[in-house]
Order: sequence, then C-alpha cells, then structure tokens
Amino acid sequence: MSERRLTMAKAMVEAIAQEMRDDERVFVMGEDVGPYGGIFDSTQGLLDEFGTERIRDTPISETSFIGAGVGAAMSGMRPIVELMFVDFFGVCMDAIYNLSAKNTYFSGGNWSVPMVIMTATGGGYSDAGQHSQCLHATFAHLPGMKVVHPSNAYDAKGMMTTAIRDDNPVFYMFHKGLQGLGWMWNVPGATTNVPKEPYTVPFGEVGVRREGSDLTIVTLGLMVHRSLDAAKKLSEEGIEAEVLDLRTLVPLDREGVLRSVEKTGRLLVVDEDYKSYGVTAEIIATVAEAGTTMHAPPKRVAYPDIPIPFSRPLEQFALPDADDIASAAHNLMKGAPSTVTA
Amino acid sequence: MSERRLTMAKAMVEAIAQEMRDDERVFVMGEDVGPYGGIFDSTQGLLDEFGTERIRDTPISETSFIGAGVGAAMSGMRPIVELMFVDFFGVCMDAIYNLSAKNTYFSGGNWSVPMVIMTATGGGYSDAGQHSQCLHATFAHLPGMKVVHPSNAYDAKGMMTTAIRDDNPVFYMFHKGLQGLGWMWNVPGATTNVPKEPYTVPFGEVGVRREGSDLTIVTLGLMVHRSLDAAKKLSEEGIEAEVLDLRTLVPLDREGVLRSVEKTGRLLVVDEDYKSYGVTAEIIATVAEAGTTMHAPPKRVAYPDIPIPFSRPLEQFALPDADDIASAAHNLMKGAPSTVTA
Amino acid sequence: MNLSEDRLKWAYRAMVTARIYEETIAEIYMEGKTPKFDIAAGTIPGEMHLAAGQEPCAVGVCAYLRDSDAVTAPHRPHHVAIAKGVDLRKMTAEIFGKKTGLSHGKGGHMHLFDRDVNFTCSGIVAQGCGPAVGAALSAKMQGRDDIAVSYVGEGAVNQGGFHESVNLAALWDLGVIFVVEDNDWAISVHRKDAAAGPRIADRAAGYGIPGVYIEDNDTVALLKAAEEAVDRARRGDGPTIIQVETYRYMGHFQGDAEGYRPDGEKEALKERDPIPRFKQYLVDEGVLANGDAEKLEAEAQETVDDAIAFARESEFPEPEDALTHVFV
Amino acid sequence: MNLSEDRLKWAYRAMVTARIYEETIAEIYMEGKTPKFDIAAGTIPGEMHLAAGQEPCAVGVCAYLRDSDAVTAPHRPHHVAIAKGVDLRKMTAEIFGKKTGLSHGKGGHMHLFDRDVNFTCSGIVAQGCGPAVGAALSAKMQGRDDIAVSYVGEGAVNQGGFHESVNLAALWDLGVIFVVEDNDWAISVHRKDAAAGPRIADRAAGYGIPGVYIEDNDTVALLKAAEEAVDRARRGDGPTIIQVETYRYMGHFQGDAEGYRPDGEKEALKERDPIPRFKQYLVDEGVLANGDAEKLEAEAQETVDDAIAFARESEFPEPEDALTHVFV
Ligand SMILES: Cc1ncc(C[n+]2csc(CCOP(=O)(O)OP(=O)(O)O)c2C)c(N)n1
Ligand SMILES: Cc1ncc(C[n+]2csc(CCOP(=O)(O)OP(=O)(O)O)c2C)c(N)n1
Ligand SMILES: [Mg+2]
Ligand SMILES: [Mg+2]
Repeated sequence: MSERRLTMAKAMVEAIAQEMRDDERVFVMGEDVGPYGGIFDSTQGLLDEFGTERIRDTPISETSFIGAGVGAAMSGMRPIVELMFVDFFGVCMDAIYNLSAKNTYFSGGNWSVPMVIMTATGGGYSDAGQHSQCLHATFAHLPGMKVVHPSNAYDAKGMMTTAIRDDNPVFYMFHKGLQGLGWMWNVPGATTNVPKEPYTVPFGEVGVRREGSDLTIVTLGLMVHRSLDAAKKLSEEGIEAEVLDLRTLVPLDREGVLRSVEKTGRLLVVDEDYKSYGVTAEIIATVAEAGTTMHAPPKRVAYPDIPIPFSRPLEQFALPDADDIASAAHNLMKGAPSTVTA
Repeated sequence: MSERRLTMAKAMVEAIAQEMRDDERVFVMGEDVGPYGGIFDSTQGLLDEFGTERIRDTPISETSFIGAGVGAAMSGMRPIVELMFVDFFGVCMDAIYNLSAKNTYFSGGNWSVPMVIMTATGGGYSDAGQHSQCLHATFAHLPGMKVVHPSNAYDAKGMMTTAIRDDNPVFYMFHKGLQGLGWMWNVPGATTNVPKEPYTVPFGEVGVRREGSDLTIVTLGLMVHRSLDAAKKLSEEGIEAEVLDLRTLVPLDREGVLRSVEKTGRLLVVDEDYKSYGVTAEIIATVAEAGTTMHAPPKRVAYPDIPIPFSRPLEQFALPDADDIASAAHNLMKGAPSTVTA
Repeated sequence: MNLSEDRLKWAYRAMVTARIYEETIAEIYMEGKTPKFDIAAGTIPGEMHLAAGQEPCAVGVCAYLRDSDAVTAPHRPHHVAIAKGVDLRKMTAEIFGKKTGLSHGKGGHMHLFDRDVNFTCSGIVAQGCGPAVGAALSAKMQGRDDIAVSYVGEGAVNQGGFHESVNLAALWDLGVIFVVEDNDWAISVHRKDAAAGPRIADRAAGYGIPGVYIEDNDTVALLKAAEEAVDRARRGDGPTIIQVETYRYMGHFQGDAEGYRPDGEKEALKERDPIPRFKQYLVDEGVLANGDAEKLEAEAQETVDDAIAFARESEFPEPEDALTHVFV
Repeated sequence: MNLSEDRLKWAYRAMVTARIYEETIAEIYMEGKTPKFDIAAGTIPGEMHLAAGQEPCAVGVCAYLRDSDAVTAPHRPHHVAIAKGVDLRKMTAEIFGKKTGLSHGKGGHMHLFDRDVNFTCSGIVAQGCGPAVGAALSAKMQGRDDIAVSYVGEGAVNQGGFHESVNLAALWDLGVIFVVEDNDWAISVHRKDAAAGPRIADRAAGYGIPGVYIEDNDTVALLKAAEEAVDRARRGDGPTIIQVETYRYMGHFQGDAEGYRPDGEKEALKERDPIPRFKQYLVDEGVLANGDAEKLEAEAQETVDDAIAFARESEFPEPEDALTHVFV
C-alpha cells in the first residue's frame, strides 16, 4: 500500500492522465484547461504530457463544446469536458440534460455517450451568488446521467477512473474547498493516501466515514468533513454519530442509508446545496417511505433558500458548519419521537 | 357570481388582457405569441387588442429575450415572457435563475424584477423526451423566484393576476392537458367558472380539492385531477382521501400540508415530474421533519427516473394515472405503520 | 459538376421517396384523429413536422456523404434521414412507436437515431450543431476524413448555439457543413421578423468561412455548392454555411391552421416544385431517358409502401420496456 | 468632435480615478492575504478582476450617457461603474462587503447594482447583453430616448447570448451599444484561439449594423466613434458594435500568475498607456493648461481616498441579514 498523500486535484489529474495513457480516445476539453491547467487545478500538467490536441482550450462557448463532447462521445471518443463552475450550467444545460443524458435512451440503447462532464462546486470564499453554488439536486433530479461527488482524494481518483470507463455520461462534481488549491483554505481531510496504480471506486455505494450508534449523518462533498468535525465534538459529549458520505447521487445507495438509520434510529441530513427540493429531502423521504423505526423525527441542515451573499459574515452565517450540524444533532437527540399508531 | 365557464387558456388570457388594460407597463414577449396566439393558446386574441408593440413575437433566442425581460422589468416595465415548452429551459436557464431570480438580492432589495415567465409543461400525448417534461423541482429548488402551477381555470386567472402584480419574478407553469386546447384530450375538471372581474389567488396556500379523513393526497397540476379520479374510486370502497392542490411550490404551504396529514395520518404524494430529488420528496420530508403522527409510512407516486419515451404504451405505462394512485393509496391503507420508539 | 449519372438518379429517387413519404405520413397521421383532431390519438400520435418541398436540401448535400459521415437533424428530419440512408423500415416503425423501430419506440419522429449511418436528431432548435462539431472533431482526432453536416432551419440561426458552433468549427478547421433550410418560417414567425441583416449566409464572413446562398430551392445549384463544401470539409479546410431558399409545403406541424401565412403563398411555391424541375433537368441532360423516371418513382413508392407495411405489422413494445436503456 | 472641454476634462478625471481605484484596490486586496495568499481572507475576499489599462473603453462611451441610460457590465466592472457615475463610496463599501454598500454586501465586486444611474452587472459571461436589450426596449416602449450599453470582453463574443442579443437589438432597431473590450485575453485563452475569422466588429455586418474597430486603446478615436453610435441609438436607428483594442495591465484576477502571457507583453503594453497619451492630447489641444491636470488628478485621488475611507469605516451587515431581500 503506497503512502503517497495527494490533494484531490492531483488525484483527479492522475486518474485522467493514466486513462489517457491507456486509451487514445480519452481527451479533455474546456476553458483554461491547457496552459492554465484548470482554474481549480483539475488539469494541471496534462498539457505538457498530452499536447494541445488532447488537452483542448475552448472559447467561452459551453453550449457548443459540451454539445461537441456529446458528438465526439458518439463518434468513438471518450471526452472529458470541463464546465468551469457548476453555476454556469444555465448557458449550456440543454447539451447536458437533453443531449448527453438522453441520447442513449433516444437511441434505444444502440448508442452510448461515454462522456465525463467535470465541474467545480461550492462556496465559502466570498465568490458571491453566481460562483459559489453546489446545485447537487439540480443535476440529480434529471434522468440519464450519473451524478457523482467525491469528498477526498482517494475517491476522487477512483471515481474519476470509474467515470472515464463508464459508457454513460457522468456528471463529476468536485468542491473547490477540497481540491487542495494553493490559494485558498483547504479541508485537510480531503488530502489522503492515493495508490499510484489505477483503481476504481464503484458508483452507488455510500462510504461510511465514521461508525456510530446514536445517529446517522448523511451528507456529501465538503459537508462530509464538517460533519466529521461535528461528530468529533458530539463524541466528546458521548454522542456517537455515524457519518455516511453519499459519494454518488445517481445511482443513490438507498440501502446503505437505510442500513445505518435502522441501526441508529436517528437521521440528520447535511447538504451545502439549497435546502428545499434538494438532496436532504430525498434522503429523508427514502427513510420515511421505508418505514424505518425512528427515535425522533429526522432533521436537515442545508443552505437556506437564498441566493449566496458576498459579504463574509453573511455567507458564513448561511453556510452550514460543524456547529450547526452539532446543534442539529443535539436537537435530534433531545427531540420527542413522532408517534406512529396503527 | 358569474356562471361563465372558461378553459384554463382563456382564463389566463383574460387575466393578461385585464392587467394590460389597466397597466401600460405590462406586455408579452415570446415565440409565436402574436398571430399564432401561443402554441398552447396562452396569448389567443391578445394581438388583436394590443398590437405588435405589446404582444411581441421573438426570434428563437430565449437567452436574449428572457434576459431582455429582466432588463425591461428593471427599467419600468412588467413583462410576461413565454418559454414555449419548459423543456427548453436548458438554452436559457442562466437568464432565469441567475438574472431574474437573483438580481433583487444582488441589489440588496433596491431593485425589483417584476416579471412573469410562463411556460407549458407535461406529457401524455406522445411528444417524446424533449417536449413532455414537468421539471417542477428544477425550478422550485433554486432560490429567488416564485414557482406556481395552477390546476384549473379559476386559479389560472387569479394566479396570473397575482403573478403580474407581484414585484418578484414568477415562474408560471401551466400543463398542456389542462389548457382546454382544441386539438388534444383535456381534463374536464380544469374548465371552471371564472368571474369576469379581475381577482387574485394568493400564493402559498394549498387548495383543498376534496376533504377526507383516511389519507391525504398532496399533488399539483394535472395530477390533481388524476388524484380526484382516484379519490372517487377509493370512496366507492369506503376510503376517503383528502386531496390537496399545492398550487404554488415557492412559496410552499407547509402548514397546509401538515394540517391535513395531522388529521388523516396518512400521506401519499403524487407528481408528474421525475421522482427522485423532486416535489414528492420535499413534501414527505416536510411531514417527516415535523414529526407528525402517522399510521403508515408515506408513499409517493411520480414519474420514474427515465427520459420520457415516445411510444404510447411506454409513455402511458410511465405516467402516473388514477389507478396507480388508487393502488398506492390501497397499499398505504394496508401498510404496517412504522414504529417510532423513544 | 462531377456527378455521376448514378448519383443524379439516386438524388431523384431520394427526393421522390421523401416526397411520397411525407405525403403518406400526412395521411396516416390523420388516422384515428378524425372526426375530432386529437394529437395524442391515432396511428402516429405526437407532433409531426413534415418536409415536403425541402427535398433539395436533403439530397443536395447528402449526395456526397458516406455512412461514416455524421448528420445531425432537427425536429423536421425525415427527408434528411432518407437522403442519409437511414433504414426506412426501422425509421417508420420508430415513428409509429413500434418495437422494431430504430429505438424500439423510445425516440419517435423527433429523435431518430441510426448508428449504422451516423444519423441523430434533436428536437431542441440548433442543438444538433454542437454534436456535429464533435463528430467532425472526432474524425479529425482519429485521422479519418469523415465530415459532419448539421441541418438547421432559418429560425434556428438566431439561437446562440448555432453561432458558438460555427465559430468553434471555423476556429478548429473542422469539417462541418451547416445547412440552413430557409423555408421562410419558424412556426408562425417569418425570417424577416426574426433575423436581422442581410442573408444568413453572409454571417459566415464574420467567422472567415464561406457562406453560400442557394436561390429558389435549386437542386442542381445546391449539388454544385455542396460538392465544394464537402471537399473543403474533407480536406480539413474547415466549415461552410449553406443557406438554401427552400419551400415548406405543409404546416409547421400537421394540424397547423397556418393562419399566419399570406394567401396564395403556398400555391405560388407549389408552382416552383423542385422535384419536377429537377426531373426536367435530368431529362434535358439526358440522365433520365425513356422510362427511367417512372422506374425510379415506382421504386420510391415501393420503398415507402414496404416501410409503412413493416411499421404497421410490427408490434408495440411492452409497457415495462419504458424502464430500459436509460443507462447502458 | 463635438466634445466640450468639460466633457474631456471629465473623461480625464474619470480615467485617472479608475486607474487609481484599481491600483488601490489591488493593494488593499492583498491585506490579510499575506504571507500565504488565501482568496477567502483579507479586507476584500473573493475573486477580484481589475481593469487598469481599459479606462478608454469606460469613458469613451459613458461620456455620452445620462443617468437614465442603462449600462450592463461583466465581471470586470469598476472602470465602467466609475465612468457611469456609480456612487463610489457605496460601491467600495459593497466591494468590502459592508452594510453601507450598494447592496448591503449581498452583491460584491461582480454584482454592482446602482439604481440611481441604471448600472447592473452579471458575473456570467455575456449575460448582460439580454438585459441591455430589455432596457433599450423598455425605453422605446415608454417613449424615452434613453439607450443601453452592454460591455463584454472579447472572449464573451463567443457566447451565444451575445449573438442572440445583437440580432434582437438589430431586428427591433433598439438603442443598444455593444462595447467589446478586446484585451486579447479571456483568462488564459487568447482571442486568436477563441474567435475565428476577422475582427469581431466585422460580425456586425452579418446583422446589418455598424461595427467599429478602435485601434491601440485610443481614447480620442473611441470618443468620436461612440458619439456616432450613441446618436444613432438615441435616434432609434439601432445598435452598434464597437470593438476596442485595449490593454489588461493586471492578471485576469488578482493572484493570477499569468504564466500564459508571453514575456514582455505587459511591459510593451504599458509603454502605450492610454492615460498619459490622452493627457498629452488634451495638453496639445489646449484643454489642459497650467495645473489643470494636477488638479484633476488630485480630485481623483481624493475621491478614491474618500471612498476607501468610507468603506473601511463602515460596519459589516448583521449575519442574519443574509436572509432578507430574496423577495421584495
Ligand atoms: C430552443 C427551442 N426553442 C423553441 C423551440 C420550438 N420550436 C420548434 S421548431 C420551431 C421553429 C423552427 O423554425 P426553423 O428553425 O426555421 O425550422 P423549420 O420548422 O422551419 O424547419 C420552434 C420555435 C424548440 N424546439 N427549441
Ligand atoms: C458563461 C461563462 N463561462 C465562463 C465563465 C468564467 N469566466 C469568467 S471571466 C472569463 C473570461 C472572460 O474573458 P473576456 O470576455 O475577454 O473578458 P476579460 O476577462 O478579458 O475582461 C471566463 C471564462 C463565466 N463567468 N461565464
Ligand atoms: Mg424555417
Ligand atoms: Mg478579454
């Protein structure tokens, strides 16, 4: 077992490079993926090894170059296309959800669209309302594409490899705060040991990041780390939280969630995406539908239903943090159970 | 009280016409809204009365003309802009969610965006995967815009009037099967008495379409009618369903939902939009979080997580109908309650 | 023009096939929709956009294409599909929603996908442009001289994605031909009320690429222009925009009352029907001699009849099949 | 040129103000970001796109605007905001995230909104174009001769929304001026690797509208061209595209290592600094006489100092204020 510690960005890049070496059909397209190496380091160094044919800087034409990704994927290539910030989906969503995600179905399964769309998510650095969103649910709600979101370098590499090898379109979201960027705060837990050799991390399996018996915290991305911080605090007070990292939203490991909640009897869902009509609701609904025995009503901690403000105190107030999570967990532990009668 | 029965399309048009007569700032923009009168009759007859300046046919340039709506709304006008099918949001979502919905917040409340975006939703007539979607949750998930969806002519008129008078952007969704179009099947219940004089229907209040004591069916749009059909069948078997029409997704009348579920103790949520990460989950989560006493785990009936197929048997299979709803209700009545222990 | 007689005959037969096809589909479309029209009912439910009158656009460019060249078509795809060689039996079965269809009934008339001849559709205006760029890029990266043709209506050129794609193809010298089928109308909105400036083909200059305008739905003129554009594309010299003045003989979709159309417009256009004009040209050039035309026309009729019969006889898919093919 | 001395002096002062402003912000931006740069830290967190070198674009067009004319700016908005007369105290407070800011700290540097002078921003490339069309439409419908100016970078013209908006404005003869600030770079991607064809201004011909190219960041030439474009717009004769060859003296954002930039490029551009050149012109023309320049420069410095002091002294909003102003 190698002891190399890599940032999430380096782990992603390594997966891309290894697959590119192995498979001539894989190439990368997007804004500033060439000499710049990706605004969030997702393509650092690739240009030097693979050249401008396979690491293609594009004009600011997301509709066209994501559409081109679809066309290339259906003509024998395996493109990785970067949408610089997920917030920009509004200028190119048709190519994503009506082309990449549906063409396989429209072709009756005769044609696959082996394409990865990778994109940066998340806030917390005062980049304001058009550059800080997560939008997990926006993509997970729409059928035909896999939606994945690693929370650490090990997963980032393995899931990128899985994504590239998948014959379906994969929407690969990575949080800026986990990338290990040189120019902003980082979540140390995202930098992990990463084996040198290629490996895959399967889609549709939650990662149990911490075991616990008192409550289950279901979350993803950056919030995995905030939840682990909260769990640590809680543990000091004798409350043992189990922390599940969803890792993939489509496919969703409902069984994995149910298994844990059956054990703990308490559910807290944490998400950096907008609260209503989002991931938190889907997880709670899944558990509620299953009729799992609960000691208390489930709770959610998520980004409020407001655009993301610029000013630091405002943004920090709105962002879920370890304290918010711990305090919700406290309430959950105290919470009167809902009664269910026959 | 007038006894005029109007189709939903005529009711919408009447609201627009009355507001346009009253307020010079109101105008309509979109594709085929002029001589054609709107592909789904949403602007029938308006051109004759108001002329081409105020009923403006546009090129197929949704990004630009919805963006222009935002600019006009911020410069003293009150535009109503039509997006012909909601499915086309992919080419213009930025103007909708990053401009119309956020500019008020970005301006710190100094600037309002009094704009209605109206759009047709829904399937059931074999228009296949890019012309049959509902996408309720896609819009309701994103902050800053009101999202409304009348299920009948009375509400269609009143909610259109409310929308036009609202100083906030309102995303007004109408289902093609409710419009009373001359060229396809119609849901008769959508054609109702409509008062001649202008009136408003407030946002954020569920409509109780049928009272019942055994279970609550929460739904919206076309599915209100399918649910009422199911409720009728159920009633014949002695099961009395209460049917709630959400009417508006943002704001969401959580209290109205809770009130009913507290009474019935059983919840079924029905939606024509894709199932996962959608409206059904949000409603179930709302009730679960509240810790409402339940006799059985909640259930949902929604469009499966698949693109919409063309072929009639396939589409009809996938669409929720009265039988699906009734059968889910049966299961709900039989369903073992989930136990909740302290 | 370097066209073999075979190719010209092929073009004539394809045009006639497309015309017969559209007229036949128009009739069948009404089955089950009378006395009261219901778009959801009948042998073929859903929207139906037919292209009678636009046959030159289809054959004029597809005459030079191979199976490995890609074509992306919009919501009005039949004539192009026929010219590209899409399996007409399977295509018709698809349009009927049958299990034997190209996509087992999942796609329908606006989503015809035939992998054997690299044909795809999108019902969203101008959204075939990006994939065409991608197909051409793919060919280039794989060292193939295959090209891509993206068909759009004259209304679609006002959609941003068209411009992004023309620019991208021009920038990367990709072998894409953008064929603008200019039938004057985008549903009820006339070109003059939608596209500012001179001809759409003139927008090509802004990207430093050739823009060609074909007047009066002229098959022969288009064949000539297309040959050049295809050669340019195959050589790796980049894209071309070809705007074809063409005629829409039917409504935007079947059932369209066409109230927006000036009186007599359609009749005047029908006087200029491109098929008899092309036939006359072929006769004059000696390509069609005694009985040739009749033979090709009979073949066309037979092809259509056979496809329709196949579609009619085919079974519907099982309802539960709706759930398959979301992922592969 | 029909420019009063006052206007020329105004332009000089505005240019100097903008330059001092950007240099000052660049310094303040680093406060709290050393020794280790952290974009989230310091007096001004978040991305920071400065426009030193691009002042001609701002004053050249805004010289002719009134408060009731609309301007939509992109992610790099300060110089334009200053030329449009946005309240510099409130703007600076906004950039600092303070309660006294234009939007109480909700918008920040990429979302400057000042209703008093009809100034808005969007951080999404080319998404100010549609709103500018709407503002001009609004003016027309209300019988005002107000116009709208949409600023975009040369990278943004490859975004579909730009084309849709140029077309729409041209089609409806709306008073919109599209100012393309061509600083060669879109982050790290050069214009030549992004925009096919000849000059961007040449794309105007495809829409039947004037396209003007201003070489070498020339303030005087732009003032002349803009006067004509503004007149045309006010007369109701429609839009104009003005492409300005301009210079970006700083990184795309602060902290940008600019590894993609050829050696010496920035130094060469700095040799051609438009501010001293404009000053020289004003001196030569006798507009600036003994001490005038110094006076204007001192005023500029004072204005910036005052705004910065105001912003520094202002309070942060209350955290819970995050929840207000979602709806009105
Ligand atoms: C982005 C988008 N906007 C609107 C539509 C609805 N629509 C379908 S076809 C059409 C008109 C297209 O006109 P044109 O491009 O000229 O093609 P034609 O129908 O004449 O073949 C419109 C507006 C759509 N499918 N996609
Ligand atoms: C639709 C969209 N794509 C990408 C971006 C990211 N982005 C922000 S600025 C920029 C470069 C813009 O270049 P240009 O238009 O030349 O303006 P400049 O920065 O040179 O002023 C990019 C790619 C964005 N904000 N919006
Ligand atoms: Mg047309
Ligand atoms: Mg630039």
